[in-house]
Amino acid sequence: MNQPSTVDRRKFLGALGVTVGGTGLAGAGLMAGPQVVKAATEPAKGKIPDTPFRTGHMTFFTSAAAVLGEPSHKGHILAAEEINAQGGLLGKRKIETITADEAAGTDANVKELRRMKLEGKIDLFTGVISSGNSPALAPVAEELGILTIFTDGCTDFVFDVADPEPKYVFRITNIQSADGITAALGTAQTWPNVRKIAHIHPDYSYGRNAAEHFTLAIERLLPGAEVVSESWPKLGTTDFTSHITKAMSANPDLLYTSVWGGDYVAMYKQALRYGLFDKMKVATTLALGVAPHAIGKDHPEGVLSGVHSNYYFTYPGGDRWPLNKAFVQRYYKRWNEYPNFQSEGAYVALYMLKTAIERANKLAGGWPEDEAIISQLEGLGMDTPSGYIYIRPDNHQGYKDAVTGFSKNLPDYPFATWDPHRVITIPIRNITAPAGWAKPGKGHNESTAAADWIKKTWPKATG
Amino acid sequence: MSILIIQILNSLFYASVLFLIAAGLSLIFGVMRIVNMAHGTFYAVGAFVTAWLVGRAVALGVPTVWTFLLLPVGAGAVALLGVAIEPLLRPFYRRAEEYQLLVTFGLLLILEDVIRLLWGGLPLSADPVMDLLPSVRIGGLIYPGYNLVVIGIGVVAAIGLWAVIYLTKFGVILRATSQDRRMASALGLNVALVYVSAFAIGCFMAGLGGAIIVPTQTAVLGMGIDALILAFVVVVIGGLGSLQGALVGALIVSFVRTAGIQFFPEIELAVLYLIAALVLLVKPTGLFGTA
Amino acid sequence: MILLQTVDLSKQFGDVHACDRVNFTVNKGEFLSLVGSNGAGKTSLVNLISGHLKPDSGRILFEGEDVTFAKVYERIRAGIARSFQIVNLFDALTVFDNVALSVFSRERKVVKIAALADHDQDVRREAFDVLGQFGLAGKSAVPAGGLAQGERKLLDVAIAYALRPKLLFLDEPTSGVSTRDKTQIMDTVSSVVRAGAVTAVVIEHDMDVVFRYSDRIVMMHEGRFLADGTPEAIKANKDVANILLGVPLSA
Amino acid sequence: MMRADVSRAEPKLLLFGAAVLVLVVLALLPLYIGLYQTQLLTYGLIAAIAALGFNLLLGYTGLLSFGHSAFFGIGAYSVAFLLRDAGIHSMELYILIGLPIAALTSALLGYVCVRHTRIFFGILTLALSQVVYSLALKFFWITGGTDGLRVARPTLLAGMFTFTGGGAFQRFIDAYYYYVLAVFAICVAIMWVIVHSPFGKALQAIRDNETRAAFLGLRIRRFRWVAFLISGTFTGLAGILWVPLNGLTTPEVLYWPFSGEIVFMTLLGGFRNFTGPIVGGLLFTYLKTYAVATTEYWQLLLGVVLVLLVMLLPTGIVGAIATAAAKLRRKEKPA
Repeated sequence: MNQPSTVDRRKFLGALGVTVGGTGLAGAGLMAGPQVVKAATEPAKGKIPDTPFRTGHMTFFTSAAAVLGEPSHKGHILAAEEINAQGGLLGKRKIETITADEAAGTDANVKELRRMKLEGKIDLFTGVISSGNSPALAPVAEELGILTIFTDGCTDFVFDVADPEPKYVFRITNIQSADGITAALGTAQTWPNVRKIAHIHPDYSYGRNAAEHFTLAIERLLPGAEVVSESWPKLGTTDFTSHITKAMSANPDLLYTSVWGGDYVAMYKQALRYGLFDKMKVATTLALGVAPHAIGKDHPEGVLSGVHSNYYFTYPGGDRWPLNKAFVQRYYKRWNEYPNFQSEGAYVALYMLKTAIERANKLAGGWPEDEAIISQLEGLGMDTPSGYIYIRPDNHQGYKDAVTGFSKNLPDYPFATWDPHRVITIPIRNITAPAGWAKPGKGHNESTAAADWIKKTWPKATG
Repeated sequence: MSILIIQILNSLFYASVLFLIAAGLSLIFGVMRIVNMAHGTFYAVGAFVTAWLVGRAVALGVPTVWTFLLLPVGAGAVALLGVAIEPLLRPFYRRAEEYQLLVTFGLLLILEDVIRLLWGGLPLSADPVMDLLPSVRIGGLIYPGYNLVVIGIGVVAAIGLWAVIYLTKFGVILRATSQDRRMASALGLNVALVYVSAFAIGCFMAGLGGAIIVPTQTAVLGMGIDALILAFVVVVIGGLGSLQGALVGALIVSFVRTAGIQFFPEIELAVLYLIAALVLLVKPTGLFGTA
Repeated sequence: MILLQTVDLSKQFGDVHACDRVNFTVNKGEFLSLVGSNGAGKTSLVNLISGHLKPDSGRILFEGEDVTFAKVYERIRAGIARSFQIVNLFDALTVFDNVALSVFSRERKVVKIAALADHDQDVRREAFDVLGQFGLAGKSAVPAGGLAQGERKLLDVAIAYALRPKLLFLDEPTSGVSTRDKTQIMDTVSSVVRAGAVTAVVIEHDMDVVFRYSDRIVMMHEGRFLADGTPEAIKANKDVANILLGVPLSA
Repeated sequence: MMRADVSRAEPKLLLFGAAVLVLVVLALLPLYIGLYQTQLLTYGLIAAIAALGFNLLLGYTGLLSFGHSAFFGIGAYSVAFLLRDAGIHSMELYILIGLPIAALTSALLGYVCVRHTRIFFGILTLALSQVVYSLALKFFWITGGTDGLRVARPTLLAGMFTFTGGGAFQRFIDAYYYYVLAVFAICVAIMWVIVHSPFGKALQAIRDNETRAAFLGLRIRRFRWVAFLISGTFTGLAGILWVPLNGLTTPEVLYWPFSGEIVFMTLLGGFRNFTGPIVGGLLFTYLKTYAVATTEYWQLLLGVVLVLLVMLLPTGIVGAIATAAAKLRRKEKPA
């Protein structure tokens, strides 16, 4: 497509399928997919070894990132226990898990992954939260032939550049560029008059990506909007006061931030005391991404509270989507806390693997080779607690409809949650580059395929 | 305008905490001639202990007003830790500097993990304390009253320490010992005792720094390592072993840092280290150091 | 023939005159002793000339060249070397290396980085030769830290001597050793120095030693020269006697 | 504390024989240990090179640098830049271009740092190394910030060996181990000559007695500067070799605690012995790896080891063994 034209914003947002409300799975095709927790109906074909299936799970067990990352491990364990209760994979192989603390640093994580495979003899590598780590780990997994399903580490960079033709590496959560774009759509939808925007982002790939794609989308949705202040605290910062003051000094209409985990908790508390929330609107990509109980009741209402455009445990709510209700109940029963999107991602990852293994077994019998499992994972689609998820064969990336919401204090929970009536959902295909779109360095030099796609195809909105 | 005031207050807030840490480091060096690499971690311990105490107190239903009293308790705990650790260092006072650096570096590694062992890897917060005080209006903006208290504590600590060192008999003894250990013991001073108390005071300062900052932020692993390096910059600029130096150094570092975040974020840290290096070159003993 | 000459050389510490307008000459080939009570300024004078201290005023001429503000290494190259009152060795290095380093330094070979020190036969020969002259050849492989006091004293001189200086300052080469060692050390030192035709200036307290070995004796007191002459002349000098006996000066 | 025997002229033939033996053993090892152990050993050899360079300053010149992470990191980052911005893939070119860069930085920082000694030298090196660190941290678009820069496997020996496709990692490690071993052997030989050269002796003289050294006509500051330069360059070389093995470089290797680790390994082996840092570098690599793998509290473990080391074995493992051996010899033939 050539020069993007201009269209009316409402039409535009409509065309993008942005819907607000709590009514259900907008766009999520309730098409028949295997259901997550359905027990393996018929017995496995052929001879299955009963040696344990060893998985390595790497996530943040320490540091401020742990409040976001540790739930990944809990989701993984829950799924493993459920599967083992049914006798294990293909009814035979019990899932064993060894863990590693992602907080050790990227260099150490690379070393640890090699150790897990070469000494720990793992069959599956999973977890990984930080976008700083997945691009370093993906190539290692490929070269050592480790079947890998990242829970997160969702930067586009992994499958755009670091591992452009993935074989062994998959990723379950939504692609990162969707985060910034979702926040932008939420902003344009809710506060169309925003013009002056201040940014505060963690100084690494996630923050940079979130800033870039938000701005790209906003330029088209809210022409004339400008960045009036930028601040890049390093990941793990505890003192945001100077950054907050800097943002306020530009008196913007909106603060957009991708600060996450314990860092966000520290930041919103400090922002409260500096009266930031009274001075401007606030849009985030990951505010409620942490383990839900980590956000206090003191969190202001009406903040656009992203969950990595993946999942928040109250949505799809009630009985509209039994899968979620059941998952949340089981998770709460096991851990006495509510899941976050990492929990759901890690949980689903194991069940997708299970499904792929069973399908491969049906075809050939016996324990399937990694190659057979991989070919089943490619293109696999299924219903999960968060809705319908589909793994695109070309880039091994899991896609599900993007969601975000607004913070609200409900009596039902001892922490701030989503306003059940103001959940924004966007069909994922409308905010991500289609399959086969040129990757960076191949025909364009944008940082991501998504960025190039937006620049080339999105019109400018008016009104 | 009010923004400017707030940024200045931010800097003063940061300076008072940094001063507490650096002054302790400087005092210990001044008296014992030891550069304590674990000093930043004492600051972290102060933060964790305090956050933990406050957490327990709130859980036990203690009225939050009283949690204020837990700040000095947290600092005191660190002082006790210092008293317990100082004997460990004694064998090294006469040893080459590299050994002193290394043993305290080892201490740093140990304490970092002891913290993790005791309180786990998750951040601890103590914000009930902070919410005790209302915010104050500054122009159209508000500023946490608690932060003003912290600034106040910094000022009081500076004056107090100065008074102890320059007005009391104990101060005379401290200075005498720092001048010449042998002479001091010849004069019948109990050097061992002087050392313990100096080390304890140094630790108390660091602990207090951690105690007063934790309500405004959270206690996280590694906070000590970052703090140490900044404290180093402070004492290098001000002069190892000099109290005024620590004060001026802390102010310089804090204001440069704030300005850095506002105006030159890319080189915010680099500038600090360069200032330190520059001072070290022009005046190795720092702005206020004496040989 | 004059080798070294100082002109109104002065150095003050606070209000103490370590050297007060000192005019000091050393003639080629002589064995000169610098005497005087403690704090008379002997060592200060040597420190000024060797470059260990910077003078407040005055000039230092060595072979007619002004070396007043020359760097230490420049003076060494010019031919001024010294030993130290408190022995100053490289204790971790072997006796051999201690001396060899002087030779390397003098030969400008000390910057050699791609050659093994022990493989330089010329230096090796010379170092052993020097050690031999000082009777230390037997100890060449011992770390200098392991020597007896007397030997350390000798090695200290040997290190300076190995620089083949024209003018050699020896700061109390016999301090802190037994009387028997004293004579033995001084015999060795004086014979080596004379054999090598090196001009020597010795700071010494023991007057017997002084009178026995010196060609000329210079007496310092409170930063000034008090007497200057042959041993006989000095013996005859009353003030000297008084000072040595601790009697305050008349006039 | 124990006297240095660094300067004792060893019976060279025996020494040479021992060295060759060790080299042969190292060369045969990969046949008996697995892929993982081989790559770990490669890390170890690289650490040994870093420590070897570092010890020229600490052990031989008597200067404790707390900023050697800067040179390691600069070596590592120059490789990353050469790959990304110049599209260079050859290990030899990495070394040929990387070394001068490391040397230049060492020369610059050294020129400033050698104006001080003792604690001031330590702090100055620390401060300047952190300047480099903070730049790498903050200039995201150039350095990738905390993400660091990824480095693909280079070709070895001017393209004779390339590593792509299946099993590439295995093949790379098998070849790269010997590559590093060769460089390691060369470094050891060079360093051995340096410390036994007149220059090396002069450094030790300066370490033991600065004043007297000056009165041999040595220009102290220059010697320290050159020592600093060589030391930094060796550590930089270690950084260059480390990147392809690690696959990426992050500011972690520029942060001051990594300088602490270099000091640690050197002390572990013993900084008063030539072989000390080599042994230390290898040992530390295994110590840390298995500490990290076995306990969440590996820092505690390392800390305790370090403190005990400083208290009980101030001369390090090699130093202690040397002393013990000396005692034994004296027992055997009572003089």
